[in-house]
Amino acid sequence: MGDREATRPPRYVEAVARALGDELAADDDVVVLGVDVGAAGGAYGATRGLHERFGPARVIDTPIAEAGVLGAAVGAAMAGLRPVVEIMYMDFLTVCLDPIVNQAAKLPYMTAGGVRMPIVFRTQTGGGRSSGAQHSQSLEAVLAHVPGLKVFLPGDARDAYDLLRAAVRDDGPVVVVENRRLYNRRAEDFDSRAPLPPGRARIVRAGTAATVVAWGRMVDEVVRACADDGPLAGVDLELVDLRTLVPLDLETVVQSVLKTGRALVVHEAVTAFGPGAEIAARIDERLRYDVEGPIRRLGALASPVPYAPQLEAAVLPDADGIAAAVRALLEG
Amino acid sequence: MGDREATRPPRYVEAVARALGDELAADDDVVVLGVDVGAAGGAYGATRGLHERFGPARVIDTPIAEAGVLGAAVGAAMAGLRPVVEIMYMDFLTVCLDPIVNQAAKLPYMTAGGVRMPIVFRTQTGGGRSSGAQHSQSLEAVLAHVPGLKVFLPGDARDAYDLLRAAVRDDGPVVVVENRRLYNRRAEDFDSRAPLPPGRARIVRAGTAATVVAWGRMVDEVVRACADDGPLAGVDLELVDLRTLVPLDLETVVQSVLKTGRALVVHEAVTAFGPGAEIAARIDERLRYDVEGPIRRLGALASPVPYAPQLEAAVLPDADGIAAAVRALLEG
Amino acid sequence: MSAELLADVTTMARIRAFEERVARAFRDGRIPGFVHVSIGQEAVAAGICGALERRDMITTTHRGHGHCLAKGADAGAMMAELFGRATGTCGGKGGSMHIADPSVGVLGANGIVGAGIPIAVGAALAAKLRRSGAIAVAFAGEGTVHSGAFHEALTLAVLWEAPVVFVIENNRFAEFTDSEAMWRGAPLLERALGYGLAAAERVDGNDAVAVRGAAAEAVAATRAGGGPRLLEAMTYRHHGHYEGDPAAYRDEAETAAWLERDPLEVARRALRERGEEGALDAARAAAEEEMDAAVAAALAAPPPPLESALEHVGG
Amino acid sequence: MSAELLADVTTMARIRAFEERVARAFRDGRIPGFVHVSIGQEAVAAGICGALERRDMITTTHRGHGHCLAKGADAGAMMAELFGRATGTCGGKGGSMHIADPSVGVLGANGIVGAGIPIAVGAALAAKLRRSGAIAVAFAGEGTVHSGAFHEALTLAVLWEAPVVFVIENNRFAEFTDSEAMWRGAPLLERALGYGLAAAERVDGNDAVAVRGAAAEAVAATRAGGGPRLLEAMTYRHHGHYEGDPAAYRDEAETAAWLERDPLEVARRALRERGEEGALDAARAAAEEEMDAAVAAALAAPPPPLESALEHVGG
Ligand SMILES: Cc1ncc(C[n+]2csc(CCOP(=O)(O)OP(=O)(O)O)c2C)c(N)n1
Ligand SMILES: Cc1ncc(C[n+]2csc(CCOP(=O)(O)OP(=O)(O)O)c2C)c(N)n1
Ligand SMILES: [Mg+2]
Ligand SMILES: [Mg+2]
Repeated sequence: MGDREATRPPRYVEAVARALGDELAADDDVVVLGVDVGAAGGAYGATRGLHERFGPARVIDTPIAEAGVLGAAVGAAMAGLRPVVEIMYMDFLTVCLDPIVNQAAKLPYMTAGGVRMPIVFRTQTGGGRSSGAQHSQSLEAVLAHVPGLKVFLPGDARDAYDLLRAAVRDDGPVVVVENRRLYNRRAEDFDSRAPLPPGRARIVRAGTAATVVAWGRMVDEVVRACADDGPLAGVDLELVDLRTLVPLDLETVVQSVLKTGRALVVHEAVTAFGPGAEIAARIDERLRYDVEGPIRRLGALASPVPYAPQLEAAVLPDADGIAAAVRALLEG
Repeated sequence: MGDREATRPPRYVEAVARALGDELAADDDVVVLGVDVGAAGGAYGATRGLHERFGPARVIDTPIAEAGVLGAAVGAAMAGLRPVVEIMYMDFLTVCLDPIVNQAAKLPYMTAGGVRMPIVFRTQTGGGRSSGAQHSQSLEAVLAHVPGLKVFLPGDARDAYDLLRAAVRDDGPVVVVENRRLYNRRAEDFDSRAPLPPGRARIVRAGTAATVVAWGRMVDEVVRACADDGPLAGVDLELVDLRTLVPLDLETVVQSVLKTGRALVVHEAVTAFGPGAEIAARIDERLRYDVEGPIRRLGALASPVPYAPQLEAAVLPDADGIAAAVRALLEG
Repeated sequence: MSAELLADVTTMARIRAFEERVARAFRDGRIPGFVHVSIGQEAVAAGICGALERRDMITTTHRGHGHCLAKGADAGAMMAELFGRATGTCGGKGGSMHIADPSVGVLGANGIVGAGIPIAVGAALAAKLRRSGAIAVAFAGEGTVHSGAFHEALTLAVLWEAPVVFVIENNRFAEFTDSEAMWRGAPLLERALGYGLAAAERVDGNDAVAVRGAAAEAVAATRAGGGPRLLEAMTYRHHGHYEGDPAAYRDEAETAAWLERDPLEVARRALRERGEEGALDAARAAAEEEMDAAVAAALAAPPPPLESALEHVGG
Repeated sequence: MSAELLADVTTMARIRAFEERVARAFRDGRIPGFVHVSIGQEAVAAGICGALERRDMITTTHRGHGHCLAKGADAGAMMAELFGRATGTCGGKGGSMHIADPSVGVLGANGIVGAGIPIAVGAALAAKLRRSGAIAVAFAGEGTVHSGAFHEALTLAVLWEAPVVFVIENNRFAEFTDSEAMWRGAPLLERALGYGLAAAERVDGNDAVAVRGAAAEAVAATRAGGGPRLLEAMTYRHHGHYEGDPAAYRDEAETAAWLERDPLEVARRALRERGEEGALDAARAAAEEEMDAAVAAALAAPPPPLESALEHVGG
């Protein structure tokens, strides 16, 4: 701890808090709202220290009334604030979807640009720890399907910081989907890596054998699979971290697949009608006559997320599942 | 009117009311709930006559409190009723998604079959009539992405009747998505056509040039495009009405595409991250090395649905747009 | 007082003339989609918005034309919007249910029942935090109070001491349902006070003088930091829920009684007492002219350019 | 009365012993996920569910173990569920937050705050329409009353005259937030009556005798067709929000005072007055044994078969 700790790059969750702190400091119109984001510093510490630093008028603890809070945030955004509102678990979108989907996403359009909508919906997902069926869903496909919403899914601390700051600066609505299983991770290159804007994918690992497209925690699972002691050690994969689903950097994906000739999209969301279908279909639409190899998807199986660790592991993708899918891809 | 009217096959909306009436008559546990489903007979007449016939205890007018009503319907289903609850417009799912997604879809699973969930969520969509951005959305992809939900989308009066009855008989949760622009249409073969179960697609039109996969009102648009005076007159299309997205009859689609060599999925939902992506990806996964031709999608453009008729027509797919897409498909 | 009454009469006359033309144009197939007009409820819009300043903000409902006009939206641009023209307040992309004019504080009508209420609370919170001096008004129908949105919005408004006034237009019906049939328990005012609102008052929504009086008081108190409050305005819509609804679910005698109390006629009596009866006819005549011109301009206006369909997606 | 007290003491002792083992097993890494225990709140579960019949139904919350046990769920199967075993009440697929046993009327815990309340209303409606004679109880925390779900559920219950009793366990905190800090306006009971509930009563939630008395009355009245009603049980959780939460946000003196009023100790005093003090120690000893066996059985039970992961999807 102490000095050592202070000079280490921040953990993902600290990067979130830092981004919020920097935005709150830079712009009086930024406010943070949500259940327990204030004095408690957030259920996972993502707002730690902000309440003390910026006070209860700007870092606002709310009752458990998410639909109302999000609706109010929409109104506040139209009236000049830049609210960052937290939905504690992505699963809770079901109780507060209207302000996101029917209001924030549509009002700038329905008013032909008459209103700005500088609002950020922060939420987090992260299966694999027996959180149960109502605390484990990855619902980014639902959001990406709604025109007017941007969807950011930072896969490490660096992106957690950069994408959140970009989201707060955006004059339109952005949903930022964090991953609680990354909250304690540090990006060792936090200080050296150049920030990338939203809409730009990142080649995490260059390779020629096949392209894997991922985001969020699955980026990390692929990296683990490719590690020297991982099940894909020695396989020359190219790994693309999409970082944002909307806007979507299809070009980087396409260039990669042109090079490798095959593609696998990996996500924690359910495969069926999931986000990977769009990526796969877009790749095929662009490259049907240019690449030979298969385009495949790996996501969660079609069940609610079960509680028991063995069952959950059977349902969610992980490094081993990725390895198996990649091998099938290389053979296919 | 009179005799003539009585012997004609029912309109789509009458087929809905008939299915509900038949189920209410057959089983005392069936109840119908929703805003204005009672004395008023529904905003579009889909429950006309039921209140008089079965009384206010079984055809229940509710306040505008959809989340509560749907939650109550979930409880009622667990306690022995078979509720059919109406969400007046599909867009309103945003205010009542939790009972569908986190409760009804998951409770049978979370209890390992300990509860039955015989519940039907009836709703309707139907763009193209300047209903505005909050009354025009086709959100079936959102539902189909949630394991545990079945999703039925009847494309004509015959299916409106058959699929709704099947939904009420189902011991799991089913969302039935009607289309208000079909409500006045009759299926002339209503009495002669054999009922098909859910999970079985229907070949509406056999052909060899290309496969078009559709559901809901888009089936009708394709038929119109193929009519003698339509923009695709003379093109030998095969048209597959999926009828239900969950369960999905991929086999019928695959057999058709094997035959025709190319496929277009058409839907009223937004293309991006839409339901067509899943169908397209599944076709490619199954047939990548078996068919040469392209697999394409046609859905709504990526904007909220605009109000002005010209803009709305520019955004939503229609017979002309389908014709253009089919021509591109045949050339591709 | 007289200046205010004259202003409100002018507003009411304008709303009436506007709505009558909307209803006619809809019947004639010139306005697409569906429209909900506020004929019979003009005094609420006029009295409430009359008490507001330009910087103040409102959110309204599917039945929002009157509120928008009263708050200062341009009638010509509104009419053009309903006709789906490029010159509309929303460039033809919003329509009746999404009509808005943020430049005069109209944050939008809404197609989702209840959705506007928390939006107004948030706008009020922003005004408070930014010390703009503005307040917000949330218009909602009586059918809306059972929704979670109403409950959560009132809870937050009180907790945040947000400068917002909730105006419940009680026109007795929610679509085709008699709202009395859905009501149990204590009356709205009592419940509203239970949330900790500073005040809750019922007012004759067909009497512009009464509405304006209550509104002026509520707005001033709220602006002065007195906390959020609620007004329940008792009124009636002369037409059906939407144009085309024959409203057969209503009692004819009741409707007749309410027509007797047409807010314009109530205003006439008030003007008469002040010896200014002529003002109403003058206002109506002027409004007829203004709204005829609005219709003509809308008819003459071009449709939105096709490329606008993909503009302003997400901001 | 004495038989009931003895029954409730037995229930409380069982809940305490169950929860203590859950907390320990979680600390030891034998229970995955997160768990919210109800230590300190046992009298509410015992008194309420003690007044229910087997056919009656309950919905509960993330803090639901006690309610389930009190309603008759098997402790062994529950423990196995928390351990994620095949023999669990939900075959290991639900877990703590979704524990359920429909065979004894437990329609489920819930991970979504507020979601269980309308579910109970609907279960009650079904009981009424099917004339089963059953009633339903919705358990919820005080932090839940601001949610739209609470508002809509109460509205529907009254409208439908559904035989449901709402039990609000007021343990002062919602996660890390003092619920007083989020409260404005009238107290809960007053607001509840505003919805038209037949009755609303506050009860000492740490006194099993008081809870049972109020519950018996409420349940009987509701079953007799007297309409829905609400009980607010004042209580306190001894542990943090979830296991692992040090609960540093609480006042130590307050916590100490509540520990003094541990429901088991309150029950001891009541037993003593009746000359039956020994019953508590006997109950606790029996419970320790029962729950040790439950843990042992859970530990010995197999994990769920992998194929069960794809069973029961959608019914
Ligand atoms: C969430 C939601 N549910 C239902 C509807 C359909 N709907 C539109 S207006 C309306 C009635 C509203 O009644 P009230 O609030 O009294 O307003 P009024 O029409 O009387 O002005 C309903 C049910 C909707 N638009 N949104
Ligand atoms: C819709 C929703 N919002 C937030 C949460 C996170 N959460 C879980 S428990 C809880 C506090 C509940 O407080 P209370 O109702 O008083 O119950 P208690 O924990 O005190 O028993 C919160 C905010 C949730 N599970 N669901
Ligand atoms: Mg009304
Ligand atoms: Mg609590």
